[in-house]
Amino acid sequence: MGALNPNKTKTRMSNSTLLFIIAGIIFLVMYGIALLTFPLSFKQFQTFFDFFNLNAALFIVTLGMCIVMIGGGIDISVGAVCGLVTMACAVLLESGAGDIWDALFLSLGIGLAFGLMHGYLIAYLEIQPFIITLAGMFLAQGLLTTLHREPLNVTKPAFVALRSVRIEIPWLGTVNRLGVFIPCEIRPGVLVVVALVIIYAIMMKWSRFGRNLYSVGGNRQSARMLGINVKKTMFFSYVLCGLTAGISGFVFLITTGAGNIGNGSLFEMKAIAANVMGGILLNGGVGNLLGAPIGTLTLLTINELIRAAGVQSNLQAIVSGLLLYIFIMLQSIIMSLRDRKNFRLVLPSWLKLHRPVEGK
Amino acid sequence: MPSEIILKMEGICKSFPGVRALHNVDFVLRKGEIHALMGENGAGKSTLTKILNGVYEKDAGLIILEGKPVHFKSPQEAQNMGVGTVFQEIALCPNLTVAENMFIGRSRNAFVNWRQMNEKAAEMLGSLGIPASPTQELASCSIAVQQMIAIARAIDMDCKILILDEPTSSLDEDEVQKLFALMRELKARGVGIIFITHFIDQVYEISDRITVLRNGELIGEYETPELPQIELVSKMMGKALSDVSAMKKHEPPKSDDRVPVFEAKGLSSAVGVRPFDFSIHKGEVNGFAGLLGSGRSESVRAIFAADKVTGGEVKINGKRVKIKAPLNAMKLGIGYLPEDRKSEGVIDELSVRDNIILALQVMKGFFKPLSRKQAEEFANQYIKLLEIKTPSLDTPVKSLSGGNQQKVILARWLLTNPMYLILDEPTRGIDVGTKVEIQKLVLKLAQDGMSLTFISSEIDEMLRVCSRMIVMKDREIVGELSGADLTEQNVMQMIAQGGK
Amino acid sequence: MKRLSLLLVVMLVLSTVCGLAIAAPKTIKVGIVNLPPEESGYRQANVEDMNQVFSKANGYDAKQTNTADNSEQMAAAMGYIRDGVDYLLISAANASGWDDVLLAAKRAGVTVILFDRLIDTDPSNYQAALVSDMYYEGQLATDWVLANVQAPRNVILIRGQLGSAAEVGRSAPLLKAEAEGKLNIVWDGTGGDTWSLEEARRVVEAAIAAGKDFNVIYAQNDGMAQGACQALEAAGIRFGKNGKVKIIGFDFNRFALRNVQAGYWDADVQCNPRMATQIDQWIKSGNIPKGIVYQKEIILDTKTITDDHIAKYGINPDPGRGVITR
Amino acid sequence: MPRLKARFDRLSHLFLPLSVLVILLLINLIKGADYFKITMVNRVLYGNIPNILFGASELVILSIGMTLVTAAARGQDISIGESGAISSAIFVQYVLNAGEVTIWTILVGLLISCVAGIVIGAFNGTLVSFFNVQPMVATLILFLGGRSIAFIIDGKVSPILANPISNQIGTVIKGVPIQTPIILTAVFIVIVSVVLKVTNLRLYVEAVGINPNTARLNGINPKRVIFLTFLLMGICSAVAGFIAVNKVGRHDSVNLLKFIMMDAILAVALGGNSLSGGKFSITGSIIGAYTIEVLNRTLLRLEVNPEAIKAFKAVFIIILMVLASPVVRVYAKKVMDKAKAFVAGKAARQTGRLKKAVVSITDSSVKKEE
Repeated sequence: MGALNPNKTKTRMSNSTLLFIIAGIIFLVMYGIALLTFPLSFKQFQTFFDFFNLNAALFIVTLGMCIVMIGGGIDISVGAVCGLVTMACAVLLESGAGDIWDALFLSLGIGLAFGLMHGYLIAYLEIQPFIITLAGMFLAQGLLTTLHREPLNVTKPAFVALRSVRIEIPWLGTVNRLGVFIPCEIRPGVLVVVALVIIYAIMMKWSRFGRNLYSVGGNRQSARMLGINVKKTMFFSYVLCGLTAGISGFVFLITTGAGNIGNGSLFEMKAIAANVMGGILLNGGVGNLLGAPIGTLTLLTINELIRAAGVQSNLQAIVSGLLLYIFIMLQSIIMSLRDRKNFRLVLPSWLKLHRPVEGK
Repeated sequence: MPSEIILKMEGICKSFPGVRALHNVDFVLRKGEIHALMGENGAGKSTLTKILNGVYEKDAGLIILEGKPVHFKSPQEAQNMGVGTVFQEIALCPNLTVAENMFIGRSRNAFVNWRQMNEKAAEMLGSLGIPASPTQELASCSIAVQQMIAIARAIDMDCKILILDEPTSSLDEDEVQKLFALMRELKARGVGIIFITHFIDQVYEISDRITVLRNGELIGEYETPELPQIELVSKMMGKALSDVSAMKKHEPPKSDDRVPVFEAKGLSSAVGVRPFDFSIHKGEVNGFAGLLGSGRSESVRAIFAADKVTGGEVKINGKRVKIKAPLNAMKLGIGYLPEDRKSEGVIDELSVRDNIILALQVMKGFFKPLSRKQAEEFANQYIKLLEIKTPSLDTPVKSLSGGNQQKVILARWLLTNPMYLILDEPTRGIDVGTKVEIQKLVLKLAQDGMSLTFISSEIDEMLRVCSRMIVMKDREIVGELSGADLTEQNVMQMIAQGGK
Repeated sequence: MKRLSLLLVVMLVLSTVCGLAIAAPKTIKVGIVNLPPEESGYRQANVEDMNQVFSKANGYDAKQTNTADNSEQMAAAMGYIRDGVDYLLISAANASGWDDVLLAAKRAGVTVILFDRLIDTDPSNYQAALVSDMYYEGQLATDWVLANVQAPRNVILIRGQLGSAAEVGRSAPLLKAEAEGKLNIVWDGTGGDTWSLEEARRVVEAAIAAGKDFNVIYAQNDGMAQGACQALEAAGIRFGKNGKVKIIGFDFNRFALRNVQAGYWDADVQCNPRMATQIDQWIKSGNIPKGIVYQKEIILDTKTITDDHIAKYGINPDPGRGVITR
Repeated sequence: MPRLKARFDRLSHLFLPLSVLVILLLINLIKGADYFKITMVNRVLYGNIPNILFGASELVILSIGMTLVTAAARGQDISIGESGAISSAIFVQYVLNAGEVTIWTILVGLLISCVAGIVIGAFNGTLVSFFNVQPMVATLILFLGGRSIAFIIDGKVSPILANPISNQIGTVIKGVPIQTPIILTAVFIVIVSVVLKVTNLRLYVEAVGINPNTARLNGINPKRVIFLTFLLMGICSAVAGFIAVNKVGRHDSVNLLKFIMMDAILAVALGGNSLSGGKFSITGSIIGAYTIEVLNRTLLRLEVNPEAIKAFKAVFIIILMVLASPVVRVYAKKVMDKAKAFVAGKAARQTGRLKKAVVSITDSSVKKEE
């Protein structure tokens, strides 16, 4: 018995870390299986890059959503705001009233305006976030249709030039069916994603705001007692999310080059699902920001898997729901095993280094 | 030692809907003194300190800090002005690390220097002897350690005024002494400390001055050595306390030959208590003694199946029964008043009435609700019986004081008329008057034939009511004392030596 | 470990169940990007038609991705291009933003054929487009109103999802006619994003409550026309063949055609979902036209409708002759 | 007097939803004084009010279930529309395959669809209660896949429910002057209130929603209670789906009850309920649901441009929620108190305070500021 005492128990892994690791492993395993099952599609590096290329806006929206979710809130207006921004910028650019910089400022401005509105109403007037951001969603959709309801391609040469920028990786690539070698390419939106991931990850880990947000998300009452300005922290989390949605709108525009009413539709649901798969809980206070891109990748891999497998049309939505179900169950089972403190029993006995000492 | 006044509060008033918490209270704190704030539950101690540290806003009055009138709108402002607080209910964030909990909300820097923070935290934890690592998630620490961390945080804040609201209620003797050493050191540095506790001995051990509140009003300020204990208690309660000492110890009827009311063999639960045997007879009051974390709460929780029971055999009146969930236990006539009132006892937003009838209602079943009239009758009956102070039956229980909340839970279990009632720390955080009332009630119930288990951190309290004491150490029963052997000396010895 | 292997097994099972088709030689590889069948009855007919025609038996190795999300559609299209399909068939959720995908297809030598919905891009970016001309449909309906309703023609317009191709196309001729003074739009409402029957009903109820005088209801799909009729019926306003108010719907649901046949409604405009056969012929014959090809579409009213029409052109189940779907 | 006050106390939580509803009705009255006019059309009551009651019937039923789920599970079920679509698809299939349609066919069909609703509720409930998944995430699964399931049950078409009985359920039964969905909704509300009366549902749900730990130690199984609320939600969505499909006369798995969860959640919030669980008021939610219906119709009545209709709806919701927000209410109370004190004058300062105390006791719904 005495021999046991000096063994200081190892510091227990935090929930955030554990969930993040689960998310990472799920993604890697799934991608591995995808590689084995559908090499035709997944073996091409471009497939991976295209996740980012084509869905940069979704990645960005997910980051913003991740921040409010860590703060214990929710923002379901992000998709609509993203859509509104694409249309507003498209109208601005097509009408010739502004150049690309104006469009960028406009997108930041719209995002900021929504963020400020949500933040103020939620943090300072203590209205339930779901309802306010639902109203924000309606507002953005309404403004969009009021602004312009038909699809609008941006044809401004300067913009088309920006949109066509590609970063090519000549040593990676594939030969296509015509026998032409096509190098992998990365679009400018991806750089924005990478930059934002780095900035936000640093912010959540090292900045005072980020840590305060974790504290607010974990327990609002305690955070207040600890001398954190809870309202201000919540306010900024929504402002940041709105701003991020604005950025995502701009990135969406430089990805597709057009304003559409359908742009960004249901992004909020996808962002929530992606974050949950990335180990960020809706309750708040738990999650690693890097889980957001991981979760998004998982979501996109599911889509690509369904496409590559050629799932029957009527089953596609069911299969993606089913896969989501499996991931959620996995997460939940691992977490509950850990709470029951016999998490280690999951390991087969031969993996254990020594048997636990019985009695004294 | 008349030193300069650091804080002056004048004419403080505060009311909540339906309750007048403070009325015209003055309070003075000097530099380098430990000032005990005393009073019954609901006397307004916590409210007063919460006004001082910015959690509540006062309705009227004046706060003068170092000669300047101040008005705190948030705990943050108060912290910045040098008012640090350790709250009664631990106010830390369980999802952050230990180090973060010690430093969050304090720095004005835009960024966190983790290495420096962890180093400083490690140093602090080391010097206070707190068994936690800075990088550990707070949720993985025990309640006592969390409490120590909260104190460490407040101490480190370089404050001029430190408010300790019941810091010792979940600490054991050793830890209390460590805390006192710290308090003395801070005092020497010139910090003014406001100390709130229900342990009168501790007040006399450490404090310089005492302010007594009663029913939200100021009774007076006294030098500690000049105020005899008995007088303090009577000032707090507003009546002479002759009956405290007059309480007689209750002797159970000789009962060795009869079948016990409750009997357990090899009982164990999922939270890691070693399998134990236990039995109790009709009309008996027994106790589980042991240090915090010795497994005393876990044991009684296993009896009630509050944690998942993993093994053992249970007999009630000699008949084998299965207790898998609290509802089974309740239906077999067992009641359980949990240790943690806030998170396991009350349902804070529900009304006093609903809280009182809850257990009875659940036992009656989902399809048999009490009529409103019946419910009100029951509730009123126990409000009267236990003298629960509440504005109305419909008041949410969270707006009652701690002691009254505890009485509400007690009423809930008495209403179910159990044959065996487990009380885990029923007197924690409760003023002396109510404590005595509860002790008397326990003895009366036993006389009426109820069996009770009574757990308390205060051994003398247990000695007063229990006729038999089970001693625990390291999650294991190490011995049992009764009759003439049951003395404080013996209990202490048994806890220290672990058996024999 | 157990969970992981479980996941593995599930994945494998799923992939096999869902018909992993390794490309067999000599089959024509086709990637179809379409909207989800759950979008509407029209879409279901369209999706099923595609699946039936582009089958293994017919010499195709086809996969279809169904999603209403533009970015997911693009991702799927890029996936098919990477897979090296021979033909890429696209029915786009949103009409713009496809330039990059089309260019990538061109670069990879994939023949792109648009169906059902046109994409707003340079026609050189795709080979052919077989689409329903929504504007033409709107024109058919507007002309019918002008020919069959005596002035003053007071119209209630019930739009579909604002900004969708169908809404824009079907609204334009009517709005044009109003601008030319040929008719009045007395009430302009929408069934919202879901082309909702209930919302259409509310619109008409509001118009009635506001005391508007109207004699035409121009609902941009059959469901909304149905909602409008329910509102009229509850208000005791006579409509249909012998009534004051004329009802026009779109899409050729069989129940709608039966309603027209019974004189309960007045007219319905076709929107043909069956394009696969035509595209199949193009591909098989190797003679794919260049540019936009509009499908021929018709309008049927109480005078012109026959059982043959209903059997041949209708979509969704047939309630049977004489059965009115309220 | 105290009894009266107590009753008033109990009703004070309805102040918010009622005031919002009244504001909207006032706007409508200003627009046209004939707003409340009811006439007889074909021996059936017709007018704005019957239209509102008719239009909101499904939403009312769903918001009842949503209130329970919100209170116990501290989260929302976003799959209610899908669940309604699936259970009504099963109802339609049963009726279509049953041969001759009698009232019994319909009733058995309703029963079967309720069972289907319960099964769906059990699926969601299992995830939420036994696997600790947050409700919104758990129900996201069916939200994604539910309509496809309904669609497959439908045989990939939208079947038509053209029989006289369904017709009467969707419109009016001959000789009854009120539309049947309104009657069904009323019956459902009565059943719910009876259930609340003869069971401990409210106490259990509130206890679990506020403090599951305590609830467990008092013999309530929180998991089972949460599970139960999802089952009830399943029944609610099955009934709502039943009414909706009979109204429409077709099973359109795509659009049936689409996006109605947003309105249902909004109804719960407008009813003065907290979306994070705990105490609940079903009456509030019902009023909230009717408020939303009135709001939708108000926008039409004001002849808002269809392009801008959503934006206007948003503005309305924001204004209503701001008016209802705790901060504004506390502030308004302070202003009221000051005004009262001013009126009372300096001489009667003492009595003024007394009044203040009375007011503060009365308005117990204003939470203690913490």
